[in-house]
Amino acid sequence: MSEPWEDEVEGPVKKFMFVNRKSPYGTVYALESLEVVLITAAFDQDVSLVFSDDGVYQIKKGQNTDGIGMKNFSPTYRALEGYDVEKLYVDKESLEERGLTEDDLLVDVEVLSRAELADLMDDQDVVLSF
Amino acid sequence: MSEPWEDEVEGPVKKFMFVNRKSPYGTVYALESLEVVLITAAFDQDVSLVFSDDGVYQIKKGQNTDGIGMKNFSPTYRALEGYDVEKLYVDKESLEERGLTEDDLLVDVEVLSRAELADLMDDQDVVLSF
Amino acid sequence: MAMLHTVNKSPFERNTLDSCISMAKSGSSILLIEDGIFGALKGTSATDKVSSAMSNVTFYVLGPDLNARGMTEEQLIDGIKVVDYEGFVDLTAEHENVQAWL
Amino acid sequence: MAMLHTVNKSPFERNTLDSCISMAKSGSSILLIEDGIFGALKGTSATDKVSSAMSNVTFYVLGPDLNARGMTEEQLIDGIKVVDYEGFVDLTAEHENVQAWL
Amino acid sequence: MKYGLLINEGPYQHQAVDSAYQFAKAAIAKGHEVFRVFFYHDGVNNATDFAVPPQDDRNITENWIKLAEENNIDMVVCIAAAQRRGLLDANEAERQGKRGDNIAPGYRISGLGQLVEAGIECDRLLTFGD
Amino acid sequence: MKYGLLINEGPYQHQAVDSAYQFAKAAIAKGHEVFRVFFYHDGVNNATDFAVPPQDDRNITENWIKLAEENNIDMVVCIAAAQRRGLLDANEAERQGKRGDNIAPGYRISGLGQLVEAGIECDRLLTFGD
Repeated sequence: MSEPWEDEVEGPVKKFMFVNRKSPYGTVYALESLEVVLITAAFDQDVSLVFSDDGVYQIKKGQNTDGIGMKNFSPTYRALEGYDVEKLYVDKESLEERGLTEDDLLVDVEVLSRAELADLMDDQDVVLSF
Repeated sequence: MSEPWEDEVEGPVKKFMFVNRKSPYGTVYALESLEVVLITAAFDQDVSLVFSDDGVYQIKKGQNTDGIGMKNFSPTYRALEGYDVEKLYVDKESLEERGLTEDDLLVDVEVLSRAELADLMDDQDVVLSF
Repeated sequence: MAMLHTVNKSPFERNTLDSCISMAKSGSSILLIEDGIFGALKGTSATDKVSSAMSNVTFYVLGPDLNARGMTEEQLIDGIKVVDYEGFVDLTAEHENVQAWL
Repeated sequence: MAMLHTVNKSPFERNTLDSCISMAKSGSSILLIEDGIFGALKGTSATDKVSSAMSNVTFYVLGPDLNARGMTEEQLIDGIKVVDYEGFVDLTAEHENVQAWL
Repeated sequence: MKYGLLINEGPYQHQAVDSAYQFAKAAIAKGHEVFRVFFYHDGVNNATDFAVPPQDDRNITENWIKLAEENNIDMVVCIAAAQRRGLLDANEAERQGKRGDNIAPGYRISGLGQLVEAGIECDRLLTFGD
Repeated sequence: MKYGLLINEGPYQHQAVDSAYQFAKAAIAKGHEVFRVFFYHDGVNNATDFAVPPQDDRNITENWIKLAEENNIDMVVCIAAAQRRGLLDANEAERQGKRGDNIAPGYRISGLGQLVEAGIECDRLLTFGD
């Protein structure tokens, strides 16, 4: 990955929302979405992350990938704060369907209803879903 | 595609079943599955095709791909008979869920219940699902 | 106008349309493309779900994808509007933002 | 032994597990791998579906995929057996045939 | 309107890139600008110079090249995603000590910053994927 | 037992090829034979010689080469699927007038007949895909 600051530009700040709906490891979307999030933050944009549907599994505690020969990238979610990415939202209904609670998650998040998430989404300039 | 007869071998006949569960055009699986079916028939194997779930849409009449810039490969299903592929089965429940009947299909098929399809599947040597 | 949502997955295969409907605000629009067009058909096990969502949300379907899959306007749920690719472009321009439900 | 079915899709995202269960004969086995492992967990909206299928079918789950996704044996529905890749191999050898539900 | 397009899937396997292409053509026909197409995830595979699709099928890579040339579209291939998947330009090939390169002329390799920039500069950033 | 494996997805985007690799290693460890691995659909992309995955990630193409070499596995890339997607060996490159080739040593290009043959000759033919 090229360093984020290499091609940084000065300009307006837009609201970017990343909607994460896929589980990690089964597909690469979670990992490569995270790379976009980091770059967007490096561009000093207003970044929000939403975890809904199977995306809530991305931030499940206790991931251990030793047995599948893939890299455990979940610690990166903990590093997001250092990039000033602090707006992490989780869909309440998705957690409940999966029998999960906030305690199962490895980062601090705000749990919202779908109606609240819909309001938030409506307020964005760019919405990306991976 | 290389010609089927180029690498034909002599040997035992096995029962091959192809389970088609995906709609055409959205993904390439339906088309590339059909290529395997033709080759398997050219190897004089015992070939069965099952259309279930969105796979039933593969043999929907009236496909017209002019507007999407892709090739309409549905006429190939009609040509299967010429390759001695005559065992075409359709899942009854999948048809019903989609509001379709046998009249909507472009080839002659046998409509079976899931229990009947399960028996058929159980009797195969090789089951491939695309 | 509010948001435009696009759905490209079959409602029989995935939960994508459900998720989209549950997060589409009243007054927003949903455009069904690719395998998503199956959600626009009447007489299927997914029809009721779409019909009831239509009280809040406007549904569109991409004609070229509909025809590719052997379907015509007559098979659509009443009130769903057919657009071509230029109509798709218009919808993205008319709405304030676009979210692709993948 | 009868057939082994493998399912690699999340029961929350796709209809794959449903289709597999509806075509799995009594006495056959279902192995949940990759994102399919979410079907093996208790306390979810998919649990009942799997629990009731267990009267006819034996369920297995691939341990390495379970652990990768932050889950452990304690979270499994009672009666689902954990295997590693060598156990996966054994299952394919012990059963007469294998069908991958993709 | 000024459009940016994000393409996340490769050629033929998924319809995503075809839909994006039809959309781009229509947008241009209506007088809009397609500022940039960003190829991410498996989308980088669309930039291959080595594909030989069947004679009666579309040539996705070349269709984009032609459209981009005629309408001044900036086609950017994500460097990180391309490295993972084996897409290289001449510079990258030399830097990585590879025996050849396979990016078609008309596509350029760059960082994810180009995607964020498209999100900032365009009126609409649309995603086409699986 | 004599195994054949069918791989339908490319590297990194889906876990399919990783699962197949772990399965193959385990089968060999248990004294079974892996007769052939057939790469179809996007699976052909696993055979690229041009990938440069991140240092801390797995190298899927090379892992297969090593496993195949040590255990005499026949790794076959479907020619029709490869042509669509831009995977060429030196012969194909010359025949198609392309400026280079990108199939890694250890993989060979052939027809779908090789898949059917695997189905006939192997005790089990397993599919790994999306």
